[in-house]
Amino acid sequence: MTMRSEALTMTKDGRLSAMKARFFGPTARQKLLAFASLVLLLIFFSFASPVFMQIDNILGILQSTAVNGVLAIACTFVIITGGIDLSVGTLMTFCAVMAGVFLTYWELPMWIGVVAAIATGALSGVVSGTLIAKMKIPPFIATLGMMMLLKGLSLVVSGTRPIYFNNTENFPMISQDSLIGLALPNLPIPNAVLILFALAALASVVLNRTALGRYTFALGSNEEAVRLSGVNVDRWKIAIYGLGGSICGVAGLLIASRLNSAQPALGQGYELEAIAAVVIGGTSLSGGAGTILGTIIGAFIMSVLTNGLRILSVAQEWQTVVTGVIIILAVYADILRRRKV
Amino acid sequence: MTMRSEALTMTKDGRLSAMKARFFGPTARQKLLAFASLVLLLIFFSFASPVFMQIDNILGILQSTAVNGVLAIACTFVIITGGIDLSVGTLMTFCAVMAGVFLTYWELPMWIGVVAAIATGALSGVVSGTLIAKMKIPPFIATLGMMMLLKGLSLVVSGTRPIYFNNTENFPMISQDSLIGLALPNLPIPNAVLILFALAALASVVLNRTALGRYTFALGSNEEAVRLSGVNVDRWKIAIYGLGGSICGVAGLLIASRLNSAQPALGQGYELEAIAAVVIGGTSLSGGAGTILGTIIGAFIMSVLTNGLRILSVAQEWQTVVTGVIIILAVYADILRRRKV
Amino acid sequence: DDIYIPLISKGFQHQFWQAVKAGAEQAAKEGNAKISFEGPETEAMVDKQIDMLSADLAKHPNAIGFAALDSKAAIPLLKKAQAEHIPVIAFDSGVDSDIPLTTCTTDNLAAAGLAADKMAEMIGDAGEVAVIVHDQTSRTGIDRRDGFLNEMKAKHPNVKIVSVQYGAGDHLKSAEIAKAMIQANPNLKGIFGANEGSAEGAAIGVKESGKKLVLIGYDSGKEQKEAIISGAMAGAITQNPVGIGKCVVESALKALKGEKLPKVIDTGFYWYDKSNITDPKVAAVLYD
Amino acid sequence: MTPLIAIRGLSKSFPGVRALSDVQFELMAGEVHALMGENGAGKSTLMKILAGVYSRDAGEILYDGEPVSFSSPRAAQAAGVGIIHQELQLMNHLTVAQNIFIGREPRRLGVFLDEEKLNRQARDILEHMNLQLNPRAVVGALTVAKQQMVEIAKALSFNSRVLIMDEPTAALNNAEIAELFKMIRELKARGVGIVYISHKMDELKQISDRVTILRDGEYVATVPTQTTSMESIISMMVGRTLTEKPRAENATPLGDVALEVSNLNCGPLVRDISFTLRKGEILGFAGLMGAGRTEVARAVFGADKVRSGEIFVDGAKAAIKSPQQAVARGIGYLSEDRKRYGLATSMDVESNVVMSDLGKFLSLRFFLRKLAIRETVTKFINLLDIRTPSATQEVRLLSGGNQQKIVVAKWLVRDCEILFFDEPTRGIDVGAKNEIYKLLRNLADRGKAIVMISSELPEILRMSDRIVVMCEGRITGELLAKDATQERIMQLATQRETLNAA
Ligand SMILES: Nc1ncnc2c1ncn2[C@@H]1O[C@H](COP(=O)(O)OP(=O)(O)OP(=O)(O)O)[C@@H](O)[C@H]1O
Ligand SMILES: Nc1ncnc2c1ncn2[C@@H]1O[C@H](COP(=O)(O)OP(=O)(O)OP(=O)(O)O)[C@@H](O)[C@H]1O
Ligand SMILES: [Mg+2]
Ligand SMILES: [Mg+2]
Repeated sequence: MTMRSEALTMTKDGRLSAMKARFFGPTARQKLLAFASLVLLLIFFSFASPVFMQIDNILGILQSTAVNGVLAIACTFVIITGGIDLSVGTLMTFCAVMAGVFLTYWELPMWIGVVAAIATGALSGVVSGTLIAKMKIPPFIATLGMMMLLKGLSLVVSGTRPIYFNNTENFPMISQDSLIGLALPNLPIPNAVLILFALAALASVVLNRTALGRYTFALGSNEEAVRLSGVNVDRWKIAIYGLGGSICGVAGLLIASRLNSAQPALGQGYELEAIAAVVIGGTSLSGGAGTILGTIIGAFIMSVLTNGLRILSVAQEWQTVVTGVIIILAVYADILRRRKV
Repeated sequence: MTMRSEALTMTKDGRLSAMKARFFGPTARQKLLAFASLVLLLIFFSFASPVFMQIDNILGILQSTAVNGVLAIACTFVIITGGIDLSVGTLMTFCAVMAGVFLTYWELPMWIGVVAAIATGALSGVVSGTLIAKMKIPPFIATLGMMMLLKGLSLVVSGTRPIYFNNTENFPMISQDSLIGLALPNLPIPNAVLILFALAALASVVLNRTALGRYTFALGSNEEAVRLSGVNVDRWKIAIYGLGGSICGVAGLLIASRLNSAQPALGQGYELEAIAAVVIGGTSLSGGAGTILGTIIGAFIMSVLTNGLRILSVAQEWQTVVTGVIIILAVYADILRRRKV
Repeated sequence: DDIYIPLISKGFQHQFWQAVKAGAEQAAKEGNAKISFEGPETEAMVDKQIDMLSADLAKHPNAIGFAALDSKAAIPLLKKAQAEHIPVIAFDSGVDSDIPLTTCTTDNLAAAGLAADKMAEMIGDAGEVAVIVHDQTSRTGIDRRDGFLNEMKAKHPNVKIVSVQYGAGDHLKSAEIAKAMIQANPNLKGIFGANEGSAEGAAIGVKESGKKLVLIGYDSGKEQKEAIISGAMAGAITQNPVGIGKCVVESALKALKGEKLPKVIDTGFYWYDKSNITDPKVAAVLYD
Repeated sequence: MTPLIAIRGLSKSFPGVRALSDVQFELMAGEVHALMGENGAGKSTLMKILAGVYSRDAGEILYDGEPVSFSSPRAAQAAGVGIIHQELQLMNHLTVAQNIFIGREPRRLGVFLDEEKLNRQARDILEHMNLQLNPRAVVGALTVAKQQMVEIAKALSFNSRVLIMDEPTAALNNAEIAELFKMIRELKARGVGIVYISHKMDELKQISDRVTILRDGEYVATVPTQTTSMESIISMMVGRTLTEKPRAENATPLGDVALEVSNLNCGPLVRDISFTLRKGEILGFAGLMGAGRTEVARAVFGADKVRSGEIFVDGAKAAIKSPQQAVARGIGYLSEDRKRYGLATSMDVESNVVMSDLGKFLSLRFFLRKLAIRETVTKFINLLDIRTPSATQEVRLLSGGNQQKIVVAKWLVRDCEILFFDEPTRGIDVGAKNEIYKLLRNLADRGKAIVMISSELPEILRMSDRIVVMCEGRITGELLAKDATQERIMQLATQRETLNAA
């Protein structure tokens, strides 16, 4: 059983990455080296615990990566511009709460809730972007302020209690059911994971093949030069933060669907995890460089690490210590790799 | 009564700021405009609540600024170099825990505990600095990793329980007693506040009148140019992080002395508050510019705001919202001011 | 093979949870079982708790102890446990479902109600009172707050609650909140701190403000015990966390042996003050 | 005929500086109009106002006789006014093609970028300019010279009616300059009006029709180039007559060997480099762009990791692994890219000048001696005639040429025995250039050993006692000053390895 599922996972991973390599732009091959840390972790935990590579646990890891992965994708755009977004966690929550308001309080159809969550995210992103682009407030502070603002608003709007999606029967499906499982009953990969990968592919296309992506890199490289080239820098910046916000809306839907509720107090602290995933994935905090594939790998490094330490029943305080050390080492590995290449 | 204490506070403030203006370097006069936001808040809360300007409450605000103010001073150095330190909060806790280990577990004399806390901070700062300078790990990630590492270590070392300073009778004096109160019984300003101001003055001297300070600015302005000027950039950077760490050690002593215990689970979240204070005070997150006076004002803006909202019994969720908005506005005000000058 | 029972709690850094852990470890030792104990950093992190539950289920444990942050969110995983015939023992607050074989719990609402009665008694059944709670959204926070508030409203109409604020269980924040409350309400007669950090922080705040007022705490802890002995704190409610921990593991072991369990096991709560703190029955449930 | 651009009564002040006052300027279609003036005269500021980067305080700008006021570079560009900035404004992480077409990317289906077409168009432009540049090359990895080419290519690609070139040739060699001039003539023939700013006086006669001269932010005169002598233009610029002295023969005999480099290897551009440098000598390093002169200097200075080779200072073997060690051994290096490697631009003049030798200005090895610093800095401000409102002005607010002088001052303060000057006069006006020449000569006379890297052959010929010529990372020859000619140097500078083998 263990052997079979192990093999299964490996080929899946192999195929996936091959697809991604073709998909995620020309520097992808080089970036695949970022797998090294991930593979090392996987190997270590497989040897350390027979449970780790079992299909159930792998599915658990995949599921637990979804939310952080999506948030990390949102952060990737912003970080490539040389900015930062500390509000992603609480924005996710606020979007979930807004979905709850539309679906549970107002009893509207599910698709409206989905649209509302994403629109809320986009709107909040546009506000952050405007603060940054028009009012010249440093991204760190603008999004820190937004983080607090949204945290408060989530509590206000929800009346400080969770909103349950009892009226919307299909809501949990968004994240928990498995479309793949219908076709391959042995591989009930939850939809959340599909959404993560679909979003990653989409984000990769946007980043590498559209004007928005081009300006994302350009702004991070030299904003003044872009401005002097006659590009409407402010508008693009706002658009990028808006895009990031709408991706947070997707994260909000995923987490709400997974918990079948909007938990208004949740969210703070998630931003650091997302940013860590982005940087572990090789995106530079000083802007101008980064890939979605790297981010996804970074998110997996984080969740594999967390899961593995749990599986080994490492004492929780030591888990924190180890996670801190591994984050540093993973980024260091990435730095060494780039120095060599 | 209200009137009198108000007048009292105002002249005190006036004298203090006059002293500071002379003390804190040539750009100080210009920086005094940063007071604007603070004064506005003070005026608003004085009108909104008769209680706000009472001497007891003012003393309370002063006391409550101490820890965040000291952490913000630590952050100021690092931020001026263009770096960031996310570990200040948990480092403070770890230093407090180490003080507890020396004083309560090993029953050593108080001064050893004080030295131990500050040395612990310096050591941890040196580790962060080394990760950043030698291993080229971005400050955000290096200190995020350290933040987690230290959080875990605090729990490990303390055995996940508070350490009480019962053996060290004079320990609470560090923060709570009032040297000034001995001379002026009407003005029992707690020692914590004295320590804050003394540290601020010292930090200001270091920043403006020493080689370390000069390199702090220079590193933030153009690190490569400094390196090519033949300066040992790595050594200075490590020294700056070390200095920041040792200041966190002071914060650890202040909080431990105030709570008469080292609370190992506390600390996360304090870093964002400290960074917010620094930036509100006009220090640029991109490095190269900043003042200690500004940071202190920033810290007071934060604590006045928190205290005022509590005094008004504003609902907690709205407190969060308002704080977020005010942080953004305060920084915006600073930006406008600088644009005009 | 050893029997393995993971406990997923609501937190791990607070003394309360550490005491639950200690109780569970004690029972596990007696019953020759192995346990692990894990909980998210804050009681808001519902999804992290679900991840923990998921990882623990993957270990194919013999039984599971679970203190749900949000019981509805955990139901899919609990169903999975049921399908795999893993007995689930709920603790602290109940899981809204019939999957758990039993729930080791205290009635937080009633316990906080008792705190309200004591408070009213000590301030002469009239006057202003404030409440410092550790969390605005978690079950324990809500229950303790509402238990206190409802009891006052129902039984002590002359006692006015002037402020309810939240300090995240952080000693420093709670101390600042207490000071601000005292400042804003000069006639304040009492403060209720709804968990260890809130109560101990409040004690510091009260001490610094130099006022004398009735402080009632919740949970136990070295500082709190000393404050009660010294008179700085009038008294406190304690649950029996060690008992809860024991109850979880013992119930799980019983379930594995096929014994039938009652739907709820009340581990009880106690009022303790200067007068009864050394009483062996009370002392047994205190911890630090 | 209405002028394409007419500027009247233009004024502009920055805090503490009156950059322009009542300036006028006129540009006809099909004209190359040179704008001349000393460092800080206000040339760049004037052009930035025209291009919509800064707003003006007073005055008017007529474009085709219509008053205009461009609120942004975008507006100016849309109206057909393009500019090549003095300081490179490129996105280092993007490719050449992406830089050229930033903001105007060809698209498919309205959203997707057409990368093929982008690269094709870029290649066309580069080929038209006769540039050996791969459109897919990442700009950050290019040399300053090539980056400058990218800037030019970008500006040309706009098909502007007015094209402003602010020191476009500062980083180019003669062949490249010739190529650029060819382009300019083509544009001129198409009726484009070109504003040309340069400190290289010889270029004026070659390319410009008229010259407008600014001095200290004020308009001095506009004269036709052909009928005006160079001397009178210079005297209008500096307000006095300059006498350019021919190369002074080295009066003092050369001293001992100060620096010996043997078989130095470091990357592809430093291959088997050996040379000696004597006290009191100015050793010129000549070569084409990309020859590796900068890399040699950086390798000796410890800024890059050396693969192999030895360095002897004063006859003793020196292990130099970092700039710090180099400076400790008395070696200084003035980088060619002042903004990136030379200056902390957000700091004030004072801090920059004492940066490399702060130790000298400390008491108790820790506290700054502010008075001593101020004194020294004031001395150098006067010595080098640095135009700054005060010693505490932020460096980024100074004009390009004055920034360069601050880099020079920084190394003069340190008083190194061996100095590498990498393009020391880039962007410096004629008057100041003379000052720097005098200074270099002075230093040499005082026994300092100097390496001067320069792409301007006249400068090399005028200043050097001995000339080393590099090509593709190797030293291809060494000439004594008396044997050196431009032709001889160019021959060595193009002596490629492949040709050698054949
Ligand atoms: N943004 C600014 N803020 C303050 N002062 C400025 C600013 N830009 C330019 N100046 C000042 O305005 C004056 C004119 O500068 P400008 O750059 O136009 O000179 P320039 O003629 O181009 O000189 P160079 O030949 O050295 O490039 C200088 O004194 C400079 O210090
Ligand atoms: N940062 C860099 N990264 C990669 N390659 C670089 C970098 N800087 C320079 N190069 C390469 O080094 C080569 C030569 O550099 P450089 O032009 O500085 O030499 P040089 O002889 O000093 O020329 P110049 O006359 O321009 O000073 C260029 O071909 C360029 O590709
Ligand atoms: Mg200029
Ligand atoms: Mg060069």
